[in-house]
Amino acid sequence: MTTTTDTELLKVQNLKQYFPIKGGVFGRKVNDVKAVDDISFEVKAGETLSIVGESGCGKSTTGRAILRLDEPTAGQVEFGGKDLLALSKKEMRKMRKNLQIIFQDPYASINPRQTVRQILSEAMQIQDVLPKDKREERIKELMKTVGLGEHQIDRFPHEFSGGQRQRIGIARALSVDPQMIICDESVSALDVSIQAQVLNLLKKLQRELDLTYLFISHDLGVVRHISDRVLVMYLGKIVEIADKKSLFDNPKHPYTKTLLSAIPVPDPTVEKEQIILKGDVPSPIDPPTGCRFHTRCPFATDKCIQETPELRNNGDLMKDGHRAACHYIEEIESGEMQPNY
Amino acid sequence: MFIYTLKRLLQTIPVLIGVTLVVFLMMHLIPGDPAQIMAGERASEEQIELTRDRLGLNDPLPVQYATFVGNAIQGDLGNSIRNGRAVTTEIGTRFWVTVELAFYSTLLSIFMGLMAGIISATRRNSPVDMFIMVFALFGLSMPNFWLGLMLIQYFALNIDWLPVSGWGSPQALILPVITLGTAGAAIIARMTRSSMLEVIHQDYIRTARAKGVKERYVIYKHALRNALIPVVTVVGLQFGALLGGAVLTETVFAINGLGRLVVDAIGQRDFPIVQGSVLVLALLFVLVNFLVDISYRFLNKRIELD
Amino acid sequence: SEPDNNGGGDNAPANDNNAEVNDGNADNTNTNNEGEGGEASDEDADPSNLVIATLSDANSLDPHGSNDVPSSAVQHNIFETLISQNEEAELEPLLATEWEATEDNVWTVQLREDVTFHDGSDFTADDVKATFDRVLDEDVASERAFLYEMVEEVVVVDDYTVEFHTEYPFAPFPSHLAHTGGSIMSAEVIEEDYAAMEDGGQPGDYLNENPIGTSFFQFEEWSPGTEIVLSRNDDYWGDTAGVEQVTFRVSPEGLTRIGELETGAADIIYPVSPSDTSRIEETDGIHMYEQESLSLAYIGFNMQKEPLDDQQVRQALSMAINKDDLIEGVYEGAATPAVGPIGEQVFGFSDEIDALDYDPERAQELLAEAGYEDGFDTTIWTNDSDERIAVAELVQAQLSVIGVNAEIEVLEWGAYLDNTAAGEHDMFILGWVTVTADADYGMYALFHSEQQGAAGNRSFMDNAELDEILDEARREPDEATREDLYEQAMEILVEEAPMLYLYHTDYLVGVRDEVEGFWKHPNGIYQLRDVTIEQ
Amino acid sequence: MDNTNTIIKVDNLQTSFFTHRGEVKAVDGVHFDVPAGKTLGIVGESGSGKSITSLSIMRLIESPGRIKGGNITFNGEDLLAKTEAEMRSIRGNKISMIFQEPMTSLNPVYTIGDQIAEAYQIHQGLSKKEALQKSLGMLELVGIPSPKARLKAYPHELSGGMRQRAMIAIALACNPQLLIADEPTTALDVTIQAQILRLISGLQKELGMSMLLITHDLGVVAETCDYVAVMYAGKIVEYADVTTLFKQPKHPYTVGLLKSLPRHDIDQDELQVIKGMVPSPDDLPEGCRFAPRCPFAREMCVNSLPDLRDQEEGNQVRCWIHTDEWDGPEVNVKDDYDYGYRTVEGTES
Amino acid sequence: MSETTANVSKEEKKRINPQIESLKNVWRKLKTNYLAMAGGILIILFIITAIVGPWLTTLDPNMPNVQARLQGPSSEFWFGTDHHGRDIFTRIVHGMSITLYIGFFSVAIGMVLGVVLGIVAGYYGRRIDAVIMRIMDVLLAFPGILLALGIVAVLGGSINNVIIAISIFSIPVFARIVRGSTLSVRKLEYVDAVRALGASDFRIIFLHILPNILSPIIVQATLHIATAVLTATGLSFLGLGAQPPTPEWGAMLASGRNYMWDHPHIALFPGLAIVLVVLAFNLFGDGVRDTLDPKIKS
Ligand SMILES: Nc1ncnc2c1ncn2[C@@H]1O[C@H](COP(=O)(O)OP(=O)(O)OP(=O)(O)O)[C@@H](O)[C@H]1O
Ligand SMILES: Nc1ncnc2c1ncn2[C@@H]1O[C@H](COP(=O)(O)OP(=O)(O)OP(=O)(O)O)[C@@H](O)[C@H]1O
Ligand SMILES: [Mg+2]
Ligand SMILES: [Mg+2]
Ligand code: NI
Repeated sequence: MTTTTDTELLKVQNLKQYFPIKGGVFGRKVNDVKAVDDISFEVKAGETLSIVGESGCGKSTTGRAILRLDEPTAGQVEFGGKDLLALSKKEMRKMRKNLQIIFQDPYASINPRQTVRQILSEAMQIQDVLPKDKREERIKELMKTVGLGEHQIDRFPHEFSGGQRQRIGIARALSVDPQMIICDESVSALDVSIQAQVLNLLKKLQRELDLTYLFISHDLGVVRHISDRVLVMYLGKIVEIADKKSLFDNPKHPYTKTLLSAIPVPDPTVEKEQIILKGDVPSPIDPPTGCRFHTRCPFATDKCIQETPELRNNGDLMKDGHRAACHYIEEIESGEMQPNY
Repeated sequence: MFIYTLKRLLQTIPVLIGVTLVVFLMMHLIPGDPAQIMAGERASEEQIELTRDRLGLNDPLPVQYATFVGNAIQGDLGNSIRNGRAVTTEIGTRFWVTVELAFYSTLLSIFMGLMAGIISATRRNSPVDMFIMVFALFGLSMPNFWLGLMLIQYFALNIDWLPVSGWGSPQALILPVITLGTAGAAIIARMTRSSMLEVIHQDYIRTARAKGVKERYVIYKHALRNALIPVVTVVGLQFGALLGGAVLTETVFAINGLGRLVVDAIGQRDFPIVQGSVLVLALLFVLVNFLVDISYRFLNKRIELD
Repeated sequence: SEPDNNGGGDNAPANDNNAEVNDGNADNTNTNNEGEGGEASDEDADPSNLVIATLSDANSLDPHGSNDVPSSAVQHNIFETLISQNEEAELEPLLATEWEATEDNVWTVQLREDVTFHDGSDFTADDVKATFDRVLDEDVASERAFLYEMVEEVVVVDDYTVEFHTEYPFAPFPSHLAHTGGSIMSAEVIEEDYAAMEDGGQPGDYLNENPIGTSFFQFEEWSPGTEIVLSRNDDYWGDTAGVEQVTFRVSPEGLTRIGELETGAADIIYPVSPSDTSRIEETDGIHMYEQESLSLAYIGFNMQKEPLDDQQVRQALSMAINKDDLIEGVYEGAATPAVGPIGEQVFGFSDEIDALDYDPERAQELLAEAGYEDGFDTTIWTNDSDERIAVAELVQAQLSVIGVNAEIEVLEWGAYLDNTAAGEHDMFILGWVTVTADADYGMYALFHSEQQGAAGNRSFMDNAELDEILDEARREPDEATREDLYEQAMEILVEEAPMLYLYHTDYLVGVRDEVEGFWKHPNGIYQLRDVTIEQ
Repeated sequence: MDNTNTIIKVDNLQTSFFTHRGEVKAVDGVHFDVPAGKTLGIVGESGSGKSITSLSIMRLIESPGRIKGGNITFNGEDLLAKTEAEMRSIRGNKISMIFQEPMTSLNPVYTIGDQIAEAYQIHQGLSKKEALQKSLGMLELVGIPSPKARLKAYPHELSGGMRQRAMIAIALACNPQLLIADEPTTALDVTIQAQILRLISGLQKELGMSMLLITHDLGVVAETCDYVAVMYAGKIVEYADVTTLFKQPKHPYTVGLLKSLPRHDIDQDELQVIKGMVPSPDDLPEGCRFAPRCPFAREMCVNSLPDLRDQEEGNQVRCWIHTDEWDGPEVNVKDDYDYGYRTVEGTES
Repeated sequence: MSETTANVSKEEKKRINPQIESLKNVWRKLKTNYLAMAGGILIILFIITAIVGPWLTTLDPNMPNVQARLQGPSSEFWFGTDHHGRDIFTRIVHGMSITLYIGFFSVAIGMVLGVVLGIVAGYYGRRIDAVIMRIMDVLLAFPGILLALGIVAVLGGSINNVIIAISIFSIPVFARIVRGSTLSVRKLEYVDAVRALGASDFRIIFLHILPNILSPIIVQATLHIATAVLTATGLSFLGLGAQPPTPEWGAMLASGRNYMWDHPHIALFPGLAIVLVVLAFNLFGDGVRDTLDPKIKS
């Protein structure tokens, strides 16, 4: 278990990220992709918060907005008490030392024309960590930490396997001694055997360096393994947030339930009840009104079409800190409402 | 689509202003006095002064430019200094001649370039591929006048199939079009080749093969249309370049086109002709690039224009 | 017959550029051309239509609206002048029957009475007056006004008699009347043109579309940049033209014109590059027509710049050049070495003058005397004419023998004229055509101190004695005295060497064998009246 | 395993790529059958040769690759002996394939309708109009909403799930006897994946097809397949019916694979990992290819390659442990995996 | 003992300069590409010829010889003589350096500027992109001859100025290509990754984007050399560029124009020389591109 303290390291409030769709005569904005639409959550120092949800629901966008890789449309991002969005470009560059990211694709996220040494020393040079003469030492140390051999230090990315590349990405993120790392689908592209290696490594690093992770994934197996708390997104909104156990054992939002049931179980003898959704994910350009899940939800009513549900906690049914955005948590729980497939 | 067209048209305005402004300044910057040229060399100072006045060359530059733009908007591009004819008349027929020449040449470049590029790509690293690519480099390095004169010598004089020069009849078109189109064909061949090589390894080509599609259709139906997309950009640029590059071809084949007009006019410091032609050429250039963008969309519906 | 200030050598601006470039067009001998002369086909030859393929289009059909050869060549076939020149450059009557200087300042001209314009109106003294009033009108700003600047008034004595009152006695006046600039237009047309000007048009707007003259051809159609078509004037007062139609077609590339001649797409081509003459001669069915010209090719010295301000240096440079080599190397021998600024057909030429002949040793001595025994560095300017570049290269090589290091600089035509007029050059290569075939035209503009700069005197010659002689010679009515004066002038000019007189080129015209009766005047104008095409 | 009613039989298939650095044995002696009407899953890590195997069956290996040896018998006919024209009439007709990437496997410049119709036009000689009509039916069958409108849609106008369904429609257009699905759902969300898998299974039953399902997701295998072949470095290491494979895996690699899966249904503190990495196909170990990573590996594993040997119920495994020659202590691979001992130093690099 | 130190220092060197290592890698890959090597060897031969060639030829490249005009190829004049009787072979050898100089530098300068503008436009997008690309449009739509005249007027007509003129023509071509590539590369995750590390825009553009879009740049650059040499010729009549009698190949080619039919060798040999240079650069450029491409593993 990782130690969890109660200090909030990252606090996201009312974060919105709209991507303009240009059009019209003067390139005016005609519409928005509402990729992230008003979400709030916080991450405590030393914990792992996972964000799950279908492709395109805004997970990466949330991560990128926090890092200001895209400038968010609205909202606040406080990191270690500082409002990141208020920082100048230059201050932000400094700040990045504390907040790192590991990307999904180990092939696309490393410049194919740099050797490991160049990658790591560049990172340290940018943030000016350590005096120059100490960096060499540090690079070797980092290589060891992520499980790469010293002899590989002058190799190019294409000379590594996917898993090893992902380790380079991790080493790069670690090279500047960050407090927090955003892992955007950092293991999704890896083979199972390699994935296990990387997940173990991430956990070990967290223990040793007291790191905080914001872990973005759509693989619930992985998420269950690594997280302390889990946040479920659907179409730019948070639909449920809870500690890991509550979420997996006691999901409250219909979408979360579907998601959990859809994961194939590597055991042919288990006959599980799969909830198959109708339809595809709607477009974030014109998201459905009210509850955004209503177009696919087997429980949807007119109320769902009209009213946007708030994230709420029903103390009777849910543990502290477990909140879900559904009008009918109670009704579904009690069986009063039946799914309508 | 309509909005997009409108937007593109509006975008041309800064380009047109930029082009005319630069041309305007350049013409005034370089040595050579149109009044002197018009009044004749033996003219007296007063006479030149008078001419300058009449041509409005004594006005401050901004006023002259504003006058030019103001008239241009009303479709009046002024009169040639050299022969006093309206610039619009002077440009008129010549413009279409050059456009026609450039158009057919572009067609030819596209046709030859595509064929060569496809053959090269499908037989990558074979002797045929090498031959075509070396041949393309020849095409690229061959000056227009060289090729043009050689063609005349052979086709018009030695075997007497085609007329030496002129414009209008389909036969007269052949040699100039080949002359002008060759370099473009070479570039397009190279572009097509690399573009095809990229496309040919795409997943959807494999899909087509897995469907049992004949190889010929795989290449021409599935691969080519995708490979065309980057080629189209080059075609657009090429067409623009042809408009400007037609001078030598027009000279060799005694074709009375805009290219020759502009170059002559620059030599004679015929400001109105130069400004007018450049304006028209710039307009055409922008139009062609607009068409290129449209054809992108036609080729690949995925590309959103806005 | 028409004089004109020609592109060939004259540094007249604008269009001349083109004319210029090709006039000398190239260089080249066909020494090792293995007589692979083919046969010219004549499939396209139409006996009623004479096609002349030329380098450039006319600028204007208004005889007052331009001053270039391509324009004159066409104008000459539509309009007639009062006086004409024959093949030997002698003056002959045309619209005038007689002319004489009735007073010091008055030339009286008798007109032909049976002449009508193409529009049917009669030709009278009023038309003559209207024509000359117009060319001198400042509003019209004719490029040819300089030809008649000495005319103060044109007086109509009766329907067929006019008097030209000049500011000072001007002896060469009849030869100026023979210039195409003196083409007679109908007074009505001139009036129409003025009317068009009133309406905001340019001078010549109307005239260009309605060039109505009296000559043996009349205007049919002009597609600018492509061709001008004239048709036979069947009501001509004299012998009518031999062909029904003549087309002046623009064909800017030399080799293409030859192709057109070979295939019969053209009957006459001009100019022909010297390098191609042998090809034409070896091909059956076509031949060369060569005609000495009134042109001069020269290398001007900037007499205001060191060391070219030193007469000995200029003489040295002149003597360092082997003109025969130049003519052979650049012109395939189709030119005559020049002694002074004018050739032997020009009135005022004297063969008594000793030329500065090729003598590199003497040249070296002269340089040493002038204090440049080690030579010096200088530049030779030229515009982009193959011929002139070739000249520059050869001259550069020959100068290097006497230790003079000349860098060649090619300038664009407009800039070239501007910069040479401003005197920024050291040496420059240019040409001049004495279109009137009178020494006055050939010397006054080039060497009179008042003509410095753009007017023609680009070597900035400033010699009081010469000025006086030239001034006197143009007023002197007596021909013999004039000849004496010009001999003196030439002596000074050779001695002073303001320029290195290179050579007088021949016109090189390619003609199909079917064409008969064609000749070209030394001033560069095609004579087409008697041309017929055999079938 | 030699079922009489096998639809396709792959025997000792060898496919190599001849690069300028030498031969890359991507598939090296693969052997399996697909029983008629059943689904065979092929699992294995990335690069183990799954796709190349399936492309070899389709005879779609491109230069510099070449099928070096072996037999592929489809319905009793030797596919490798067929001419290219004969193969074309089989492809998309009797054997169809669904590819991994729905995003890139559809031609972006043609409509979905055109692309489905093409299969009908080629194999059934239908006119464009008839073909489109049939395509419409196909789109309905794969459950695309408002199929009529989608017929005229371009691939980019569809979501990933719809695109994959379109791919399936193309593959199923001519009622193939064998469907090869190469990672048909890897690029999709779990919810969409569930939809697609259910769809394929349903259609398989309905149309009576056999299927070769390639994936590296063991969960998918467990839910859809009847038989499973596990590939490792170009070779099949284990072949078994699905229940046996998950209950009683015999090959250490299969076990390692199963153990390294993070489970969403239970908590694990640390995942089991297979040490080291998949050997590069151009530099394969001499002996058992898994030896360098195998916790049980002994001298003999490093030195010589075991055969694929029959086990009970037609299952097969390629491991010395399950042979009489095994010279080590007796091991129960599944249970002892964690405590595996290593007699040979692994070459981790 | 000494052996170990030697080893260490070797290792040390490797560490200190990984770039050299990577260059060596490039070289190793390049060596196996025969066509590229052929191109490279040709280029080296050209350069050697440009340097020592003039010392080896016996004839004067510029001295006219009226007696020897217009001769065809022979044992005395390998490539024949031109209209001044100058030996064409000698002139080609002497002109090698100037032609290479013009071709290389005009492309290099145009490429550098075009690449910078293109990357900046593609990377920053929006306004900056619009402004830069509209300026490029202006340049493309603008008659080159006028620009050349302007340059002569302002700067004079030296060889370096013709290089400037051609460079300016080349800018929009490169800018367009580079912009397109930049747009696609800028979206890649590794760009975001270095940005997330706090890298400045400058570093991202030049250290991370540029190396990954070299391929189209190289192709365009090698093709463009031909255009540059021919353009230089086209401008020489404006007084821009090598002045006669400099044996610049393009000028030699152009001077053969009047003799095309009867003495084609005058234009032919300089033309072939240009083709050969272009060919060499293309072969070499293609090889370098393949070598630098991480997708093509050695
Ligand atoms: N730069 C952008 N411009 C316009 N739309 C964007 C942009 N970036 C993302 N989007 C849109 O925002 C939405 C959310 O994208 P995001 O990448 O955050 O999804 P995700 O949850 O990370 O999905 P995945 O699991 O596929 O990574 C998508 O609909 C996407 O199309
Ligand atoms: N064109 C090629 N040239 C050289 N080697 C190749 C080529 N194509 C594939 N290979 C090699 O063949 C091996 C097998 O590839 P294959 O695509 O079958 O793997 P896979 O099991 O399908 O992997 P994945 O799960 O990633 O799809 C790989 O190691 C690959 O390196
Ligand atoms: Mg994402
Ligand atoms: Mg695969
Ligand atoms: Ni824990």
